[in-house]
Amino acid sequence: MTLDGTKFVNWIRRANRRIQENKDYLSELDRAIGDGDHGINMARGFAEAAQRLTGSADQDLGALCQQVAMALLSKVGGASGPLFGTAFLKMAGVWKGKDHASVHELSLALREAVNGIKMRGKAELGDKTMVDVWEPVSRFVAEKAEHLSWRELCVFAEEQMDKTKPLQAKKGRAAYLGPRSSGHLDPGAVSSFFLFEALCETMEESGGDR
Amino acid sequence: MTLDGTKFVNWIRRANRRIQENKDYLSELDRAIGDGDHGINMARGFAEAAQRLTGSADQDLGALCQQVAMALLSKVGGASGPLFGTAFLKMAGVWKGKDHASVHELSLALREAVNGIKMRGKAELGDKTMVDVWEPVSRFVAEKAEHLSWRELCVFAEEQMDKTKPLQAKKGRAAYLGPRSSGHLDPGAVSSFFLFEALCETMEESGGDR
Amino acid sequence: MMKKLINHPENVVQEMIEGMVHAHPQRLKRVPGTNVLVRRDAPVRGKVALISGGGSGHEPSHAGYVGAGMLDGAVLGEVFTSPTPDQILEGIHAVNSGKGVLLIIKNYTGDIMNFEMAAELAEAEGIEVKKIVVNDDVAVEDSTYTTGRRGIAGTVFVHKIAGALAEKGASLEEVHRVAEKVVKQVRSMGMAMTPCTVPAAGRPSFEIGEHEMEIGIGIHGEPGTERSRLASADDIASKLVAHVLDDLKPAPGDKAAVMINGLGATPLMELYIIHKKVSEILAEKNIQVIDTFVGEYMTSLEMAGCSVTLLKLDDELTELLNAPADTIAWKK
Amino acid sequence: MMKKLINHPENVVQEMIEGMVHAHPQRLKRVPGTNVLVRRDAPVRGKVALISGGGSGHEPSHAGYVGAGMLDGAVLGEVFTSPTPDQILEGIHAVNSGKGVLLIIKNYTGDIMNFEMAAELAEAEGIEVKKIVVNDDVAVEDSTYTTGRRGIAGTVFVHKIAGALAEKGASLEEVHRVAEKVVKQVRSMGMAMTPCTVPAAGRPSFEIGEHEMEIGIGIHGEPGTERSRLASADDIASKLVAHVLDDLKPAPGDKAAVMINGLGATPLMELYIIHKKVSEILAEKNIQVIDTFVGEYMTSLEMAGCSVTLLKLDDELTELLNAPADTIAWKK
Ligand SMILES: Nc1ncnc2c1ncn2[C@@H]1O[C@H](COP(=O)(O)OP(=O)(O)O)[C@@H](O)[C@H]1O
Ligand SMILES: Nc1ncnc2c1ncn2[C@@H]1O[C@H](COP(=O)(O)OP(=O)(O)O)[C@@H](O)[C@H]1O
Ligand SMILES: [Mg+2]
Ligand SMILES: [Mg+2]
Ligand SMILES: [Mg+2]
Ligand SMILES: [Mg+2]
Repeated sequence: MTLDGTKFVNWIRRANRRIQENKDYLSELDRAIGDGDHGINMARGFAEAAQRLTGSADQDLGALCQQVAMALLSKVGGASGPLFGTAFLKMAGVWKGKDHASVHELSLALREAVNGIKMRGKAELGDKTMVDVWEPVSRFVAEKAEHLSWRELCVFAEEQMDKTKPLQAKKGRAAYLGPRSSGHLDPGAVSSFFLFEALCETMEESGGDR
Repeated sequence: MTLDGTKFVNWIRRANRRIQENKDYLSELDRAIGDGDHGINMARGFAEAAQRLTGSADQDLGALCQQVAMALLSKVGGASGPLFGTAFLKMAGVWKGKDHASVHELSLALREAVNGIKMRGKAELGDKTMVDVWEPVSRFVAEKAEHLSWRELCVFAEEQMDKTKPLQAKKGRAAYLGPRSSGHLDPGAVSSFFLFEALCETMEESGGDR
Repeated sequence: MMKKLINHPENVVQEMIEGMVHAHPQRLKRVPGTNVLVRRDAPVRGKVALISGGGSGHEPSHAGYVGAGMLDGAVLGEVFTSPTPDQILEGIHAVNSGKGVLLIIKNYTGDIMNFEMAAELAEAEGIEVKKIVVNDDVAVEDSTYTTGRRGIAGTVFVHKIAGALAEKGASLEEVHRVAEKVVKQVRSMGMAMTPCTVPAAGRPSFEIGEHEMEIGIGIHGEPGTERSRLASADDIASKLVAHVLDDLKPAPGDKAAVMINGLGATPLMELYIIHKKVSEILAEKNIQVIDTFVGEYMTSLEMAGCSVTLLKLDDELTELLNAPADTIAWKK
Repeated sequence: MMKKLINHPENVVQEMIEGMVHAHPQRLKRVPGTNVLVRRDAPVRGKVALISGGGSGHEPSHAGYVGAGMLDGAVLGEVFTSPTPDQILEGIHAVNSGKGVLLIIKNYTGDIMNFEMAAELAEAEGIEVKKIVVNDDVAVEDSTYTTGRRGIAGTVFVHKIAGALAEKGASLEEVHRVAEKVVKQVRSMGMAMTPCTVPAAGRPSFEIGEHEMEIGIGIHGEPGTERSRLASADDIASKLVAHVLDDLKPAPGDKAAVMINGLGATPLMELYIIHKKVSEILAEKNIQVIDTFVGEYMTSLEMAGCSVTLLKLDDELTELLNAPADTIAWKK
C-alpha cells in the first residue's frame, strides 16, 4: 500500500508512456480550445522526467519528486509546465527525507500540490482546468484514507476529467473562447487523469487492490 | 471590300466583346505558361479602346488607329500592351489622313504592324508569340490581295494560332518554362486571332464575302 | 498538409536561433547553452535591462527587437509555448548590469507563471526585477472573473518606448512607470482568414470554411472570439477599429500611433488596403496620427490575417517613440 | 478559394497606394493622377534620379525603397503587370532635376518594352535617361536564343548601391556604371511551395501537389523551371546556393552580401532556418559574408517560398551598401 522509490519511478515512467501514446490526442484536445500544444509540451517534459529518473539510484521520495519537478519546469513550458512543476515541487517538500509514503502521506502531498497549483494559477474548482481533477482526487484520497481502492480512485479521477467537458473555461487559454469552450474536455484535466491513472495502475500492480 | 471609319469602329468593338467574353479563357492560357494576366490585360485595354472610339466622330482611319494605340499603350501594360500598341501605332502611320483602306492598304498597314511588333519584341516566327499569327496573316492578306476571302482569312488565322501549341517558347514569359511551354496555345496568339476574327466578321457582315 | 522550410519539426527553434546568430553577429549573441539572445554588448553598464520573450513563431518578435533603444534580451520558448523559468533566469543573468531588470510579459497564463517563477528566483539572488504585463487585445473580455485580455502586437510599442527611456539612463521605477503608461494607452484587435500549423503538431490549428474568417484572434493560432462570413477589407478594418476605439475612448484631437500588423501570410499590399480605411476612420474621428507602422511586427507563423493597434500618445510617449533604435526589425 | 483583405479585385493597386501615402506622408508623395510614388522632396536638386518599377504584388518592392539613399520614384503597374509608358514618363518628369534619370528595370519582356518606350519619349523631350536591366535569376538560361535571365530579389541591391552613389552627387554615367557592376556580381535563385492568387484572376497561379515544390521560381506566380518532391530546408538551401555559386563562381576569400528573401507567406522562422544552412555552406567555401539580409524584400503576393541572393562585394560596393538609407523598407 505504501509508495516507495521504485514504485515512484515506475509511476512516472508509466505516466510518461501513457502521455507519449496520447501525445496527439492531448494536442488535439488543446487544438479545440487552446493552442494545440499540450501533448507536445507534456510529452517533452515527461520524457525528460522519466529519463532523469532512469539513471537515478535515489530512493528518497523528496529527491525523486524534486527531479521530476525540475524536469517539468525546465522542459514543459507554457501553462502546464509551471503548474505540474509546482505540484511536484510541493510534493517534494512534503516527502523530503522519506523513502516511503503511506496513503495518508500521499494525501498530505496531494493537498500541498493542489495548494501550489491554485496559488500559481489562481484557478478554482469549476474553472475547467487541471484543478478540476487534482482537487477532487486529493480530497478523495484524504477521505478514503487507508480504505482507498486504487481502482475506485482511477474511476473517480476519470469521472472528474469527464466533468470538465460541459464547463465554460474561466482560466487558461480556453477562457478566451468564452461559451465556445463548452463541450470539450480540458486538456490539462485529461493529462492529469493520465498521471493518476498511472499511479493507480502502478500501485495496483505492485500491491493488489488495497 | 474597303475598310472605313464606321467599320473600323465596329471591328474594335467586336474585338472588345470577343475579348471580354474570353477574358478568363485568355488568362487561363496565360496561367499555364505565363503569369495568368493576359485576359485581364487585354480586357482592360480593349474596353478602354472601344470606349474611346464610341464617342469619336472621327472618320480618319489614322486618327482612329492612333486612339486605339494610345488606349492599349496606356491601359494594357505587360508585354502585350506595348506590342498591340505598337502595331496600331504603325498602322496609324500608314493610314494617316485616309478615310478608306483597300485590301492592299490593309496589307501595307499589317506589314508595318508586324515590323513594329518584331522591332519592339525581337521575336521571330516560330518563337511562340503573337508574331506567329500576325506575320502569316499579314502575308496572307498581301498574297491574296483583291482575291481575299474574309472567311478563308479567318480560318487561316485560326490555323496559325493552333500551330503555336506544340512550339517551345523562345520569347516572353513562357520562355522561362523551356520544354514545359510546349503543348499549350500561346495566349497572345489567341488574342491576336480574336482580333482578326473580329475583323473578318465585321468585313463579311458589311460587305459579304469578297 | 504541412509545407514548411524546415528540417525536423522538433529543431525549428534551435535552427532558427543559429540562423539568426549567423545573420546578425554584430547585433546578437546567444547565451551559451540556452535559447536566450541578448545584445552584442550586454550587459550594458548603468542601464536598466529589458527582457521580453514568449513562445517562438511570432518573429520578428522578440529577438528582432533586441538592440540599442529597445530590448537587452529575448527568451525564446518552443513554438507558441512560454519559455521556462530557468531560461528566463539565464536571460536575467546575462543582461543585468546592476540597475535592475524589467520583464515584459504578454498576458497569457503560461507566460505569467514562467516569468513569475523566474522573477522569484532572481529576487532570491538579490537581483532587482520588475514585471510589466501587456494586455492590449480588446477582443477578450477584461474582468476579474477571466484571465483578462491577451497581449498581442501592442507589446512592440512597450519594447520601443520603455527601451528608449532605459537607454537614456532612467531608473527601473521610471522605466516601469512608462511601460505601464503604454499598457494603459494601447489597444489592439486582430482577425484571421486561415489557421497556422505548429511544426511539431503537423496540422492546422483549426478548420475554417472557404468563406469564413475568425474575428478577435490571438497570436497562437487559436480560434477567435467570433466566426463570421469573410467580409471586405473596409468592413473588417471598420470592425477592428470600432472595437479598439470603443475601449480606448480617445477624445477628438488626441494624438496616436497606429500599427497595422500582418500575422504572417498576408501581403503588405493587403495591410495597406486595411490601413487606407483605418486612416480614413481616424481622420473622421479627428484623431491625429503621429506615426504609422504597417508590416509584420508580431506574427502567428503563416496565418493570413492582421491586427490593428492604436496607441494614444502624449508628449513623453511621442518623444520616446521617435527616439533612436537600432535593432533588426525596428530602426529609427 | 481566394481569401484576401481587399475590397474590389480591380482596385487593389489604387487602394494600396492610398494606404501607403496615408501611412508615410513624411516619405512619399503620389504624382497626382498617376500610380507613381516619389520622394517627398523630389525632384532632388543636383542629384541623378533613380526610378524603379514593375507590376505590383512584390511589396515592399518598389515603393518601399523610395527615399534618401535609394530610389527617387517607383512606378506601380497592375498586379504582376508592367506599368505603361505614359506612367513611367510621368515618373521621369516628377524626379528629374536635370542631372539625368536611371531606370532600373527587371528583365521581363513587358518591363523592358514599356520602359524602353518611356525612355524614347523622355529622350525625345531632351531628358537624359539611362537604363539598367537586372537579370540575377540563375534558374533561367542566359543565352542569345532566350529572353535571358529574369530580374528578381537581387534588384534591391541595385537600388541600394546605385542609390547610395547618386546620393553622393555622382554623374549619371557613374551611377549607371556602378549599377552595371552590381548586376554583374549579383545572382539569385528561388523556390516555392504554394502558388499565389492574382486578385483580378481569383484563382491560384498553378496547381501543386501536397508534397511537391517548384524550384527556379520567379516572382510572378509562374511555375518554376523544375517541379520536384518537397525536400528539407537544408537540401533546398544547398540546391539554391549551389546554382548561385556555380554561376557566380566566387573565389575563396571573396567578400559577399547575402539576402534570404521570403516570397510572402513564409515565416521569418523558416527563412532563418534556410539561412543557417546557407551560411554554413558559404563558410565552408571560405566566402566572407559582410552583411546578411533576411526578410521580405521582393515578394510574390502570398506565395510560400524563398530566394537566395549572393552579391560579390569589392570595396566600392561594400562602402555603398553600408551608406545611409532612409526608406520605408530599408534603413541603414
Ligand atoms: N490558471 C490555471 N490554473 C490551472 N490550470 C491551468 C491554468 N491555465 C491553464 N491550465 C491548464 O493548462 C492546460 C494547458 O496547458 P498547455 O497547453 O500545455 O499550455 P498553454 O495553455 O500555455 O499552451 C489547460 O488545459 C489547463 O488544464
Ligand atoms: N518578345 C515578344 N514578342 C512578341 N510577342 C510577345 C513577346 N513577349 C510576349 N509576347 C506576347 O505577349 C503575350 C503575353 O502577354 P501578357 O500576358 O499580357 O503580358 P506579360 O507576359 O507581361 O504578362 C504572350 O502570349 C506573347 O504572345
Ligand atoms: Mg496549449
Ligand atoms: Mg501574362
Ligand atoms: Mg502553448
Ligand atoms: Mg503579366
